[in-house]
Amino acid sequence: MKNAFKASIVARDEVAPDHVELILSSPELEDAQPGQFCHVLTPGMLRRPLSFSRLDRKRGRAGVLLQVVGSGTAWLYERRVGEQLDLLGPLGRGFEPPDPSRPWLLVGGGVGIPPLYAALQCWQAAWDQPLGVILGARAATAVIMTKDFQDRGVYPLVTTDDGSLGRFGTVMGPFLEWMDRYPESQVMACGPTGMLAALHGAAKARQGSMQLCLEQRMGCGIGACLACVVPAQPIGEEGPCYRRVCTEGPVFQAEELVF
Amino acid sequence: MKNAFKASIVARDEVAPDHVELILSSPELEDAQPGQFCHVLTPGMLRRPLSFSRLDRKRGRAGVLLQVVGSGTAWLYERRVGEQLDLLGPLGRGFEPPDPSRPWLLVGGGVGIPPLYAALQCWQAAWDQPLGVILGARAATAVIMTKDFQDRGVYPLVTTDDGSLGRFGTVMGPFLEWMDRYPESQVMACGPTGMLAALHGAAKARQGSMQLCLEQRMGCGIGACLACVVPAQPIGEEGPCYRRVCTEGPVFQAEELVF
Amino acid sequence: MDLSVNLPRGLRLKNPIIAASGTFGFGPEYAAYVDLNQLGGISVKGISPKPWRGNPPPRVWETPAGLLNSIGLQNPGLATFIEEDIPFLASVDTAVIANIIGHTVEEYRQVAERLSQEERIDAFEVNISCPNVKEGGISFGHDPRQAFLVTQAVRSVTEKPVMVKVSPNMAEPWVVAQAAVDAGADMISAINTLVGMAIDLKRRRPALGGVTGGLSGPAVKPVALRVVYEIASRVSVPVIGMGGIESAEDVLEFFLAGARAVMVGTVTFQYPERMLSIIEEIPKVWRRYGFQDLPEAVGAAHLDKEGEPG
Amino acid sequence: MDLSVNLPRGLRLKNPIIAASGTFGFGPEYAAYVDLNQLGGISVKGISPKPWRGNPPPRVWETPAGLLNSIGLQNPGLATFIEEDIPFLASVDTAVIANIIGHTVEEYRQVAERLSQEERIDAFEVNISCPNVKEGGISFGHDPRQAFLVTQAVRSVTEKPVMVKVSPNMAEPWVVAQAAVDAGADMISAINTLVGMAIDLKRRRPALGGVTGGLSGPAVKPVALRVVYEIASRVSVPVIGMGGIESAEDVLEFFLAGARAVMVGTVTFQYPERMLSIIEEIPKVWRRYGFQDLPEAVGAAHLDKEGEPG
Ligand SMILES: Cc1cc2nc3c(=O)[nH]c(=O)nc-3n(C[C@H](O)[C@H](O)[C@H](O)COP(=O)(O)OP(=O)(O)OC[C@H]3O[C@@H](n4cnc5c(N)ncnc54)[C@H](O)[C@@H]3O)c2cc1C
Ligand SMILES: Cc1cc2nc3c(=O)[nH]c(=O)nc-3n(C[C@H](O)[C@H](O)[C@H](O)COP(=O)(O)OP(=O)(O)OC[C@H]3O[C@@H](n4cnc5c(N)ncnc54)[C@H](O)[C@@H]3O)c2cc1C
Ligand SMILES: Cc1cc2nc3c(=O)[nH]c(=O)nc-3n(C[C@H](O)[C@H](O)[C@H](O)COP(=O)(O)O)c2cc1C
Ligand SMILES: Cc1cc2nc3c(=O)[nH]c(=O)nc-3n(C[C@H](O)[C@H](O)[C@H](O)COP(=O)(O)O)c2cc1C
Ligand code: FES
Ligand code: FES
Repeated sequence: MKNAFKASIVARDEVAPDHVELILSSPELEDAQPGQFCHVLTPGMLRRPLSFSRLDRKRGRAGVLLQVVGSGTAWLYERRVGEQLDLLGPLGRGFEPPDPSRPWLLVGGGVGIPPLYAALQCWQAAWDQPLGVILGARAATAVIMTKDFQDRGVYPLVTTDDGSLGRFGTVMGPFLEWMDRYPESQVMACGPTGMLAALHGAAKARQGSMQLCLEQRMGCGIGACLACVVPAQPIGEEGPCYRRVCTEGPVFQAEELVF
Repeated sequence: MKNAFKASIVARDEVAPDHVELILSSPELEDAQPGQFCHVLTPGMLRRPLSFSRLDRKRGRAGVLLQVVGSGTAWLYERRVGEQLDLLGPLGRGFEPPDPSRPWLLVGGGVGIPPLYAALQCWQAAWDQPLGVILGARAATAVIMTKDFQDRGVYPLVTTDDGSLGRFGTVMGPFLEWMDRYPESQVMACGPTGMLAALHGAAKARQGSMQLCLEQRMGCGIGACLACVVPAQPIGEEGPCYRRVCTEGPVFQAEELVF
Repeated sequence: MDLSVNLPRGLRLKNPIIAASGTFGFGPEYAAYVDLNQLGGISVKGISPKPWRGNPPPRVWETPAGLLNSIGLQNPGLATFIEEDIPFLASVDTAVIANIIGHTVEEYRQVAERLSQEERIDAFEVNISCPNVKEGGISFGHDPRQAFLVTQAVRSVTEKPVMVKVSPNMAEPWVVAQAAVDAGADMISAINTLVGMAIDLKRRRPALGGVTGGLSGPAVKPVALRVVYEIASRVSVPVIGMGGIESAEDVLEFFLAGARAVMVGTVTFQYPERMLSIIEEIPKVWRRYGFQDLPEAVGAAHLDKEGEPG
Repeated sequence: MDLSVNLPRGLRLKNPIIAASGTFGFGPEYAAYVDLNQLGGISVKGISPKPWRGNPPPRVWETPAGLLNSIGLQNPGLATFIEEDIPFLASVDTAVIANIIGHTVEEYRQVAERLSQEERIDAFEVNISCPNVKEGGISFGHDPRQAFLVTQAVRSVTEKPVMVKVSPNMAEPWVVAQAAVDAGADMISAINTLVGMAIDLKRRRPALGGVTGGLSGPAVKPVALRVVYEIASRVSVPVIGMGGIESAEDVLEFFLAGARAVMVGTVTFQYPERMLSIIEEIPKVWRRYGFQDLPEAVGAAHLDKEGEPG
C-alpha cells in the first residue's frame, strides 16, 4: 500500500564518527515534510524511527542522518548505495511553517539537528527576518551539519558540553541571549529530552511560540499501539494525559507538553 | 582449546540438487575417524552435527556433505570457498575398523551415505574379501556419491523409493540378497531411522556383525546435556536405557540398540 | 481451499487470521497499509467504561525475538469508541471483536451491555489477563472464581459470542479457562503476554515506565503453543490461539495444538502487511503438510490422534 | 577489579559466573573446551538417590532465540556420582554446587545427607522447579508448603550453603522463594525453565518426546529478570540469577535486578568458551556503565535506589 514502500539508497556520507547520512529515493517521499519521520525496517523486532534530514521533494528524495547507538543503527550504518530500505512513511505531524513576519530560531542538539536543517531548507527562501541557528553536541566529533547550514548562508552558533568546539556548555546560554534580543522569536527545537525540557521551561516565561520535535520509543509508528506517548496537556486528576509522538507529534507546540 | 576451532572451506561442490559438499581444512582434522562428526556453528541456537564425508588426515582435511532441510543447512549451503566454519570436533565414536578376513557390506540411505564413503576410503586398501555397497535414496536426484565409490572401483547397487534410478524400493531387497550370499558379512549402515530399524530387525536373525551410525537431535554434542539419547540395551523395568549418540555413538553395534 | 471458520453463536470469519487486540488500534490506523476487508477479524484495543490513562513511558522495549510492552490499557473509553470508531468499523467487511476491560466485574458488564446493542460488534473478547494493570487485568485472570464472575456478568447481558482471554502467567491456565467456560464463555483466546522486564543499563532503571511489562513476539511462541495445547485438550469450546505468530507455518502449529483460529500481534509492527501474506500462504502450507482443509488440522498433534502420516 | 563473590556460610566464588545445572554435565565433558579452574563455579546435573532414566527423545528443539528441552533429569544416581565424578571434580579448583532432585522429600534429604559428607561439594542447589518431571520437580516447586518441607529436610542434614531453585511457571514465584527462606535456605537461584512446547509439522506431533519441555535461552531473559527483580526485592537472602545470559551486559542486567552471581546455561552449547569471555569482559562492562566493583551494581535498578546517574 501507499505508505509502506522500499526506497533506494542513492548516496551515503559518513558525516562524523559513527554518524552517516543516507539519501533515499522513492516516489512516496515526494510528500515528506520537515519534522516528519520514516519508520525503517531493521533486523530487530521493531522498526527504527528516523527524521528526514533534507528533502528534495520534486525528485522524491529525502535524507536520514543517523548516529550509531545500538543494533539497528549499527545495521543501518552498514548499508551501501544501491541497497534498499523498507520504510513506512512519511509519518507524523511535522513543523508548522514559520510566520515570515517574526524572527526564527532553530535549536538543535545531536541527532536532533537533521529535522531542523530540513525545516530551514524548506522555508528559508526569501526569509528577511532575523534567523538564528544554535547547535549543541557532546563534543566536537558529534557536531553535524554545520557545513550544510553554512552552505545556505546561515552560520550556526555551536556549543559543546566539553568545550571542544564552539562555546563551552549547553545551548541554553546562546538561546537565552537570542531570546533577550528577539523576544518574539518563533523557536523550533529538536534534541535530547533534557535540552527540550530546559527550553520548555525557559519558554514558559516568555512570549513567542515554540515547536518541539520529540523522541519516544515506538512500536507501530502509525498510531495504533499507544507505545510512543509523552505527558501532555491537559493535566487531569491522575496527572498529564498521554499523547502519541508518532501521530500527534513528533512536533508539538511547547504549550501542549508537560515536562 | 584443542577441540573447538575454525576450519577454512577449501572446496565446495554442489553434488546434487540441495546437496553440497564442503572440504574443510584445519590441523585438528588430522585426528578425524570415519563415522565421527563435527558440530558446526550456524546462526541458530544450536550447532548442527555433520558426519565426515571424506578424510585426508595427512593434510588435515575433511569433507562434510549436507542436504538442505532447514535454516542451518540452508545457511551452510551458502558458504563459499575461503570462508571459515566454527567447529567442535572430531566428535563421537566412529566405526570399528572392519575385520579383513570377512566380507564387508556398506548400506547407506540419503545423507547417511557420506560416513560410509569415509569408511571405505579409510579401510579399502588391500581389501580382498567380498565388498558390497548398497545406496538408497528417495529419488534419482538425491542419490549422492556414487561416482566417488566408482572412482575407487566399487560399484554401488542403487535403490530409489520411486524407482527413478537403480532398483525400485528400499535397500532391504539387495541387503537380504547379499546377506544370503555372504552370511558372515560385517555390515556398516547409516541412514534414516526407518532403514536402520529394518536392518536391525533383519540382523537379529543372522550371524555377522552390524554397526549402525545414528542421528539424533543434539544440544551440546559433547556428552554434557543428555539430549541426544537413543533407546539402548539393557532393557530394564522402565524400558530400554538411554545412551548418547554424541559420545557413545553415533556408531553403535546393532546389538547395543533397541528400535 | 475454504478458509472460512465457523465459531459458536454464528460467528463466521472469512479466514482464521484476526488482528490481536492492542496491536491494531481500533481499525483505521492500519487501513492505509492493509485492506481490512481481507482480514478474518479485528480485535480492537481494550475498552473500558471511562477513559484509561495508561502507564508512564517508555512503553515498549525490544528483547531477543520478543517485545516488552507496558501500555497499561490506555483507551479513550466506551463513549468515544462508540462515537468515533464504530462508524469507521461499520464501513469495513470483517468480524469486529470488542476487547473489554474493567476495574470491577460491574465495569466489564457495563461495556458488554452497551456494546451488545451495537450491530457492528460481532463478538466480545473479555480481557482478564493483561499483566500491565492490577485491576482489570491479572487479578481477575489468575483467580478462577473471579474469572467465573466476570464471564458470568458479560454473559448475562449479551447474546453475542463471548471469548475469554487467558493469561499464561500461572501454573494452570486451563483452570481459569474452565471457569470461564463454566460461566458461559463460548470460546477461549490465549495467550496474553508473559510478565517480564528489562533493565536500561544507561539509566540504571527498569527500562519500562511501568517497571514490568508484557512479553510478546516469537520468543513466547513455545509458551503459547503449550497453553493452547493444554486448554484445547481440557475444555470443550473452540480455542483462538496467539503468541509470536509470524508465518503460515506458525498458524499451522497453533492449529495442530488445537486452535481453530489465531490472532496476530507483534509481527504487524515490523510488517504491517504480514497478516495478508499469511492468509495467502495458508492453502499452500496446509497442503505441503498433507492437510486438505482447515478443520483437518485442528488438534491433529494431540496424542490421542493418529500421527506420523508420512 | 575484584571479581570474587562472598555468599552465605563461607561460600566464596572466584567470580560470579557459574555453569548452570544440566547444561554442563558433571564437569569433565567440557574440560577439553574450557579451563574449569577459571569458572566461578559449576552446578552439576541434578542428582537423585537412584539413577533416573529421563524422557524419551527427541529431547531438544530450537525455538526463536530459545531452546526447548525435555531431558527429564536423566542422571546416573548418587552412588555413581560419588564414585565417578567427585574424584574428577576434586582435581578442579572451582566451587562445586550439587544440584539435587528427588521423588519425595525423603529422597532430597538422602542425597543432601550423603553429599554433605563430601568435602568437594561446596553448596547445594535444591531443584524443585524442573518442568520436565512431575515428581521431583514442579509439584514441589509450585506449592510453598512443599517447598518449605523439601528445604527443611535438606537444611536438617547439612551445614553447607543451600540454595533453592525457583520455577517461573506460576503467578508469584516469590511466595515459594520466601517459603524456602523460611525453611532455612541461604540463597535462591532463579529461574529454571518456562514450560513450553513445539509441534513438529512433519510428524504432526509434539516435537519433544516428553510432549512439553522447558524453555531456556535469550527468549526467556525478560521473564528471568522480572522474577529475579521481584524475589530480590522481597526476600532477604542473596539471589543467583539466570535465564538467557549471553554477555557481560546481560550479567550486569541481572545484577541491577538484584542478583549477586549468575548461572550461564544454554549459550554454552553454541559457544563452549563463552563463560570465560564473559568473565574477562565484566570489569570493562561494569566500568562502562559507571560501576567500580561488583557489589555496587547489586540491585541498583530497584526503584528505592538512586538512579539516572548520567
Ligand atoms: C521521531 C523520531 C525521530 C528520530 N530521528 C532520528 C534521527 O534523525 N537521527 C538519529 O540518529 N536518531 C533519530 N531518532 C532516534 C533513533 O530512532 C534511535 O537512535 C534508534 O531507534 C536507535 O536504534 P538502535 O537499534 O540503534 O538502538 P537500540 O538501543 O538497540 O534500540 C532498541 C530499541 O529502542 C529504540 N530506541 C533507542 N533509542 C531511541 C530513541 N532515542 N528514540 C526512540 N527510540 C529509541 C529503538 O528504536 C529500538 O526499538 C529519532 C527518534 C524518533 C522517535
Ligand atoms: C551424528 C550426525 C551426523 C549427521 N550427518 C549428516 C550429514 O553428513 N549430512 C547431512 O546432510 N545431515 C547430517 N545429519 C543431519 C543434520 O544434522 C541435520 O540435517 C541438520 O542438523 C538440520 O539442520 P537445519 O537447521 O537445516 O534443520 P532444522 O530442522 O531447521 O533444525 C532445527 C534443529 O533440529 C536439528 N535437526 C534437524 N534435523 C536433524 C537430524 N536429522 N538429525 C539431528 N538433528 C537434526 C538441528 O540440528 C537443529 O538443532 C547428521 C546428524 C547427526 C546427529
Ligand atoms: C503493544 C501491545 C498492546 C497490547 N494490548 C492488549 C490489549 O489491550 N488487550 C489484550 O487483550 N491484549 C493486548 N495485547 C496482547 C496481544 O493481543 C497478544 O495477546 C500478545 O501480544 C501475543 O501475541 P503476539 O506475540 O502475536 O503479539 C497487547 C500486546 C502488545 C504487544
Ligand atoms: C538441556 C538442559 C538441561 C537442564 N537440566 C537442569 C537440571 O538438571 N537441573 C536444573 O536445576 N536445571 C536444569 N536446567 C535449567 C538450567 O539450569 C537453567 O535454569 C535454564 O536453562 C535457564 O538458563 P539459560 O537460559 O542460561 O540456559 C537445564 C537446562 C537445559 C537447557
Ligand atoms: S508507536 Fe504505536 S502509537 Fe505511536
Ligand atoms: S548432545 Fe549433549 S549429550 Fe549428546
